[in-house]
Amino acid sequence: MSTIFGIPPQALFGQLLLGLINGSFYALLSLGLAVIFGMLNVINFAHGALYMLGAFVAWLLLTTAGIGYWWALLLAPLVVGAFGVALEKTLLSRLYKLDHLYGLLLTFGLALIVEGAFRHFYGVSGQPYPIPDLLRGGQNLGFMFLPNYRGWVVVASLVVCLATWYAIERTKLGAYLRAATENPVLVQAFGINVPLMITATYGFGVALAGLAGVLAAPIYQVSPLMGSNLIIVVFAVVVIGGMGSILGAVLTGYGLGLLEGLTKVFYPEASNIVVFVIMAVVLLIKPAGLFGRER
Amino acid sequence: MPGLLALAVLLLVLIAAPYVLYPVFVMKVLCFALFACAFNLLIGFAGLLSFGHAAFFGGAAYITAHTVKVWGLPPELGILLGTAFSATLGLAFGALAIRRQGIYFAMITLALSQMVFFMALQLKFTGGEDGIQAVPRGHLFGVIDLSQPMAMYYTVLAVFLFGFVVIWRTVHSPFGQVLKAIRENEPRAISLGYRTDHYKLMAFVLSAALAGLAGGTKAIVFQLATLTDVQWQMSGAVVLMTLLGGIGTLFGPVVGAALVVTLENYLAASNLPVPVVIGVIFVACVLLFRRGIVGEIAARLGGKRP
Amino acid sequence: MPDGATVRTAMLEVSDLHAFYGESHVLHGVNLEVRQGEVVTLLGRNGAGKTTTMRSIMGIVGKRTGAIRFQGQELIGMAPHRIPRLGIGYVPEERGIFSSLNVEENLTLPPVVKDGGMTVQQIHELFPNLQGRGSTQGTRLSGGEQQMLAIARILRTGATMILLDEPTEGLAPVIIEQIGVAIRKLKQRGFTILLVEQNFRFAATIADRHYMMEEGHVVDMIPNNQLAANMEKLHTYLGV
Amino acid sequence: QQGKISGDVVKIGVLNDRSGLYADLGGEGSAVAVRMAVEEVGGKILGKPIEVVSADHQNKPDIGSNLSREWIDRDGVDVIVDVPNSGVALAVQEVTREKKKIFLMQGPATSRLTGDACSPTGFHWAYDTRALAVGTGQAIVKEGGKSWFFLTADYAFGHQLETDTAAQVKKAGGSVVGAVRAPLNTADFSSFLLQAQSSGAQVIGLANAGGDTITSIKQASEFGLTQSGQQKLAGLLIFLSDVHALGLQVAQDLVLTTGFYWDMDDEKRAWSEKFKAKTGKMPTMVQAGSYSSVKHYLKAIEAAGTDDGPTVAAKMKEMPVNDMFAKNGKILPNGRMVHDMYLARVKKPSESKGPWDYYQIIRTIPGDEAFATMAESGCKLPG
Amino acid sequence: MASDVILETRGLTKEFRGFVAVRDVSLRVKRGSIHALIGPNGAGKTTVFNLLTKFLQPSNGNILFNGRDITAVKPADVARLGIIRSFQISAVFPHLSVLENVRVGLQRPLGNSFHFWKSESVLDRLNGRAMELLEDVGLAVYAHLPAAELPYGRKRALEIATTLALEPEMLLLDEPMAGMGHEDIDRIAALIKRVSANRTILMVEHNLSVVANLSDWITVLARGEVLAEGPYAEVSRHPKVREAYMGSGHA
Ligand SMILES: Nc1ncnc2c1ncn2[C@@H]1O[C@H](COP(=O)(O)OP(=O)(O)OP(=O)(O)O)[C@@H](O)[C@H]1O
Ligand SMILES: Nc1ncnc2c1ncn2[C@@H]1O[C@H](COP(=O)(O)OP(=O)(O)OP(=O)(O)O)[C@@H](O)[C@H]1O
Ligand SMILES: [Mg+2]
Ligand SMILES: [Mg+2]
Repeated sequence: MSTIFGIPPQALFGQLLLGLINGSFYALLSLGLAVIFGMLNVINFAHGALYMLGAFVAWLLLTTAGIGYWWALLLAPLVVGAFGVALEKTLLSRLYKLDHLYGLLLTFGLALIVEGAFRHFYGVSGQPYPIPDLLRGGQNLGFMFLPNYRGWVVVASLVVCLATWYAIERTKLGAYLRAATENPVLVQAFGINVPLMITATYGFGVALAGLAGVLAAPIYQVSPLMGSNLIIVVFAVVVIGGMGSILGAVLTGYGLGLLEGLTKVFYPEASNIVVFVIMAVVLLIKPAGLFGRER
Repeated sequence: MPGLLALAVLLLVLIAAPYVLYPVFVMKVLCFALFACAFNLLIGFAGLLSFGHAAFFGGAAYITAHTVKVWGLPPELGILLGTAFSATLGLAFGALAIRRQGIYFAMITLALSQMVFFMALQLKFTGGEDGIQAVPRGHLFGVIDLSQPMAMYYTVLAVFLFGFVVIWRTVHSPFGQVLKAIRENEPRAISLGYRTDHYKLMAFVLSAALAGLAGGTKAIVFQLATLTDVQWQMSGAVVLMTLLGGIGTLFGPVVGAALVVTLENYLAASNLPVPVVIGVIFVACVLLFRRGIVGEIAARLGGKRP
Repeated sequence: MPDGATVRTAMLEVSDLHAFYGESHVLHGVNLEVRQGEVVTLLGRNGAGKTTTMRSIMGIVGKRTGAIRFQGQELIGMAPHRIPRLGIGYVPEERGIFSSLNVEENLTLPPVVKDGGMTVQQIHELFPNLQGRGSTQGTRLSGGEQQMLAIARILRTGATMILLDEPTEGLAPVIIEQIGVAIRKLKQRGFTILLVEQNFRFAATIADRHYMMEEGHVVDMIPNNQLAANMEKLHTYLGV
Repeated sequence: QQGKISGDVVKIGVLNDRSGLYADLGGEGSAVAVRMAVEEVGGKILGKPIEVVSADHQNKPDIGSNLSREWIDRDGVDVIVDVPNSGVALAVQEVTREKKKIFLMQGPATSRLTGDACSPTGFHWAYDTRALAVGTGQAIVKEGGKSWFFLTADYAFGHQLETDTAAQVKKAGGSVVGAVRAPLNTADFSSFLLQAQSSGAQVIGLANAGGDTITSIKQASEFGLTQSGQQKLAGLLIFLSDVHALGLQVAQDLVLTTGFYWDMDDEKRAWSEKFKAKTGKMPTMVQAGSYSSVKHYLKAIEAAGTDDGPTVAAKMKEMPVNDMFAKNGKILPNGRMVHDMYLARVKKPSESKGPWDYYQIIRTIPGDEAFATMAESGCKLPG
Repeated sequence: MASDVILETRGLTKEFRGFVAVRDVSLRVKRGSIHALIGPNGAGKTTVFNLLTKFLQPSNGNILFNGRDITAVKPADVARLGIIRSFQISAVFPHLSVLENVRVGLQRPLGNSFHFWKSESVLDRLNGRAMELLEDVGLAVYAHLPAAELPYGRKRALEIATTLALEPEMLLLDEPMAGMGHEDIDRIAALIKRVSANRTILMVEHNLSVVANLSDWITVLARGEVLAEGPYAEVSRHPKVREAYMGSGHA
């Protein structure tokens, strides 16, 4: 059998496909981060915690109310979004006039609280969440066994990412969002309800994290720590992609998922740091990130 | 000079502290205070928020622990090597990170330090999850036996004071003045002929080196170096200390470090969830008293920054 | 009262307006009136409170008291984003071009609030500099081009009352002339304009009346046709 | 020395992870188990009261060493119990060695604690990496699982577990066909599992711990690794709490080694039910071990008539361990408590009669086989 | 090197993604003169400034300063050679005091700016000179106010003082009068006249009376190209200049 760098091509395809699945999560999360950053100029450190919250809400719905996956897919993002709206209204909105770093610090504190609270009540070993019946089993693709659920994750995230990208870049909304980031007072003076828009955006970005959480629940353990480990990688993804570009966030998310997948085959020991190495290289060559704009 | 007065008071308190408080505890406070002061040099006076300072603190701890334990170097040399390592690392990270500002800078430093974390986890000499344990304290300059608690204590105090004075001097130096100008308006500073990247990098390296000094010293005090020191939570902790005490004040980080360390000790023995309490304090600081304790006091007294 | 003033209804009435930035009290009881179809200027030295008056009308200063009535509706207490929807357009002093938007996005950003605004084509005729620059980042335009863009985007919205804060700052003489022409055209089409100007000579060519501001008060009002007779006063007010 | 209790109170400090990854396998449960032991002796020993304090080391070695130092120096703590996380345990071992206090380890895994890092007053009770390797490695080969592939957490602990187990596998006549090193805290193991799957090995050994183990087991089930029946998962470090978290649907047929299971005999059942009444959960081997070790410790004080560390340690090593946890357990000079270990298979949901009915014990591994001898251990203490 | 041309550009060109902002501009600025650069909005004046100070990299062409080719020199180093600019939108250090703002300028030539081990009191000897400069621009009374609290026009004056602090051989002023009231305009115009005694000034300005009064030589840019050059009287009669820039109102 012919090989590519000593790896059978089929194994390689398998790994690439798996990378794409991971990339789906990166893309969804960095998309949410990018939307929030674009609008509020806040690096939402709590993003990982809210992703975790999404998974937990799904789990709680299932275990306490018997509400299954498909409803959770709708309800959990709504709950997380509502929580985000509350956070924005009560806490974040007080910081807009200050240095953006305070937003980062505030959300960092929030992340600690949310994660800590769940740790306190549910421990860290995590809770099991079953794969929905409809998506059990998998397809034998010849080169690998693809669980149906993973296939669904790729499709769902692609659809959501594209829809969001379209809504933001191809409609007026995106221009409002970007303009309001820069000069909310003036945009207000053009007749746009900026506070509402900011709140809605934060709620939406956070709901995306919640959605990613629900999608992740059946794959990973529903654990209070699931977000904090992921979030730093997603930060790196966002730096590589370059802030201010929705499409950049999405494409980089998928791209890095793929690259990481390859690393796991060729040099697994480095798969944890490959994203950071790429980040360093990108910064050297293009300080603004691959799709970013120098400001 | 209210600043000098405050320094004198601080000095007296610290000289007397080990007779009243548990010396190991005070040493821990001192190490973190120095770490926080080093961090504050960057955020408070150059406007750069590093979210990856654990890399310098913990990196130096590993180097010091390794050189002292495995190579058998005397403690002072071990700490020096740790500091040098952090300064070098600071040079590399700084050169990358200062290409961006603000939040980007924070995220880049965070990501780079995460790289150091994974290296520490995977490299052989760091001992992975176990860390480097049972590091001998040894004899300072071959004479002073550091296994004596008081000898160790006053050594740590001396290291702390050295670091603190360096920072004090830096802030109120011609260099510090340019740093402030750059923080305020970088293009203008450039147009006046300042090569701003060099200044920022210099500040970054200084800060990294001092953080390394703190980390190396801590490795000798606790006789170990572990992943805790390089984790991103450590970077978060130092931000909290500085924020709590007062960003951009000289004494703030010291006060903040003392508070956070006390709190962690106290919480460890209670049933309260530690991260939640720390998180609440974080949020409260950001929302309610951004100037931090020392900053707030200084503002109340109506004076300038101490 | 000057010509025809009484027949036309008051479009905007400001009475006893006080405004604050935090602790500092900036406007101390401003009174003025702009009638339908008029061009009125606010003149005064740096810091007299002209910009603050405009920002008060738009509802974007910290705190304000008194009364601001637009076509009979009270604006104080109204949510800031609703004020422009009544048909008031604002061109800020600092231009407020968005760097994250390109020229076209900047131009089409403010929502159309009334029919009868200018089309993009008409705007390009008015400001040829903007033609073909649609994809340039907004703040990459030259200072003067940014000023044109700031005016242009309001003309698109169909706002019937336009507040222009120092529209000629940083513009080349030819362009200033063009803007004068444009304002006159707008006036013919029935727009009402409140204008802040340092460039007194320019103001004199287009305005119906001039309000003089000093230290947060309106201290005088001079109809344009009585300017010549009042040069003395103007000297003391403006140092011209 | 006779009849002397320092500070007129015996203070037991339960130091463990109360909020992190190891909170479920030890945590407050260990403290409860210790209190049960204290209650059984009436809360008093040699006429002096026994006190239990507990604290969270947050998995940070420096916090752990600091806390234990303070406990001993300022609060007069006489013995430290549990301390999961090998890194923290190694740090605490240094402190207790220096201060000559008893250290009863349950949670930590590394056999270094009775090897190169052994201490005259340190006791390693419930299990260690060597016992796990022997149990799972040798026993499974004997059960027919000949060819192995390791999924290893890429750090010292994982490497050690892999090397130890591989050695046992080979010793028992099996073979190792490959291994892949996954970084710690990997969120997605699918690539590695794919490699394991295509290796064709009969047994996939999970040389990892905590969250990594849980995630890898869960995803193995998702990718249908075990359903085919050709491959078997062997968890090298798995606790009852992990299986509980995973659920039987996912964990079924997993093979693992444990030092304790509640449903093995009446004595264990009775104690465990009492424990469950207090905590709502069945005990893990760590929690049961905490109970057992404190029980033994108190007995030794009684016998020695003092709570002086080295004296009590010597006494403890003299006496056999006999309680619901261990029968005829003996303690080696290096502090290793030698007792039987068990190879268990996780039941299928259909086999389980209800909550906590998780394991089927398929083999008993005699203590002498499971644990290293004093000579093998590498401990430099006088034996 | 005492040639009478201090700054020269040859075929300077700047292209932004297909849009040519500056095309083949050759300037010669005479030592000791006040040279005005005027032109309609978007003509490329600020871009030329950015090119001269290297805030932008030219697409084509060369820049010579005192006969030396500085086309490849970095911005901070251009400043070190003695070309200091002011910005079209005022640029001060907002939270430093007015005095400290000027000192930032005075400090650089001391060469101690990296000395983190020295006390900042070594800078106190600059205070006298700083106050003189503030006196010149009428800001002495505000010396200890944070720069942020100055009204706009005064910030511009402060910027000029900071610029002068470096004793630049050549000053580039981008619309120094924009946004100033009448009195301030007169003061700054007088100041510019005064400081021009021993240095060269290149200035962009739309206020034609200022240009007419101050400048020795004028270059008119339009659409990135040089349209005309000469003294004011001559340039202002140029029909193309009138059409492109001055309009009918100015004679
Ligand atoms: N954000 C602010 N905070 C505090 N004070 C302010 C603020 N903005 C303006 N002021 C003060 O309010 C007063 C009036 O300012 P305003 O901008 O209305 O003046 P103006 O007449 O428009 O002047 P100019 O001709 O310079 O534009 C000034 O004294 C100014 O210093
Ligand atoms: N970075 C850039 N990207 C694209 N176009 C640019 C950029 N910078 C400047 N331009 C364009 O180059 C032209 C010249 O701009 P410049 O700022 O030099 O004009 P100016 O002569 O200073 O005008 P003003 O008097 O209005 O300030 C303008 O049309 C502007 O839009
Ligand atoms: Mg104004
Ligand atoms: Mg310009």
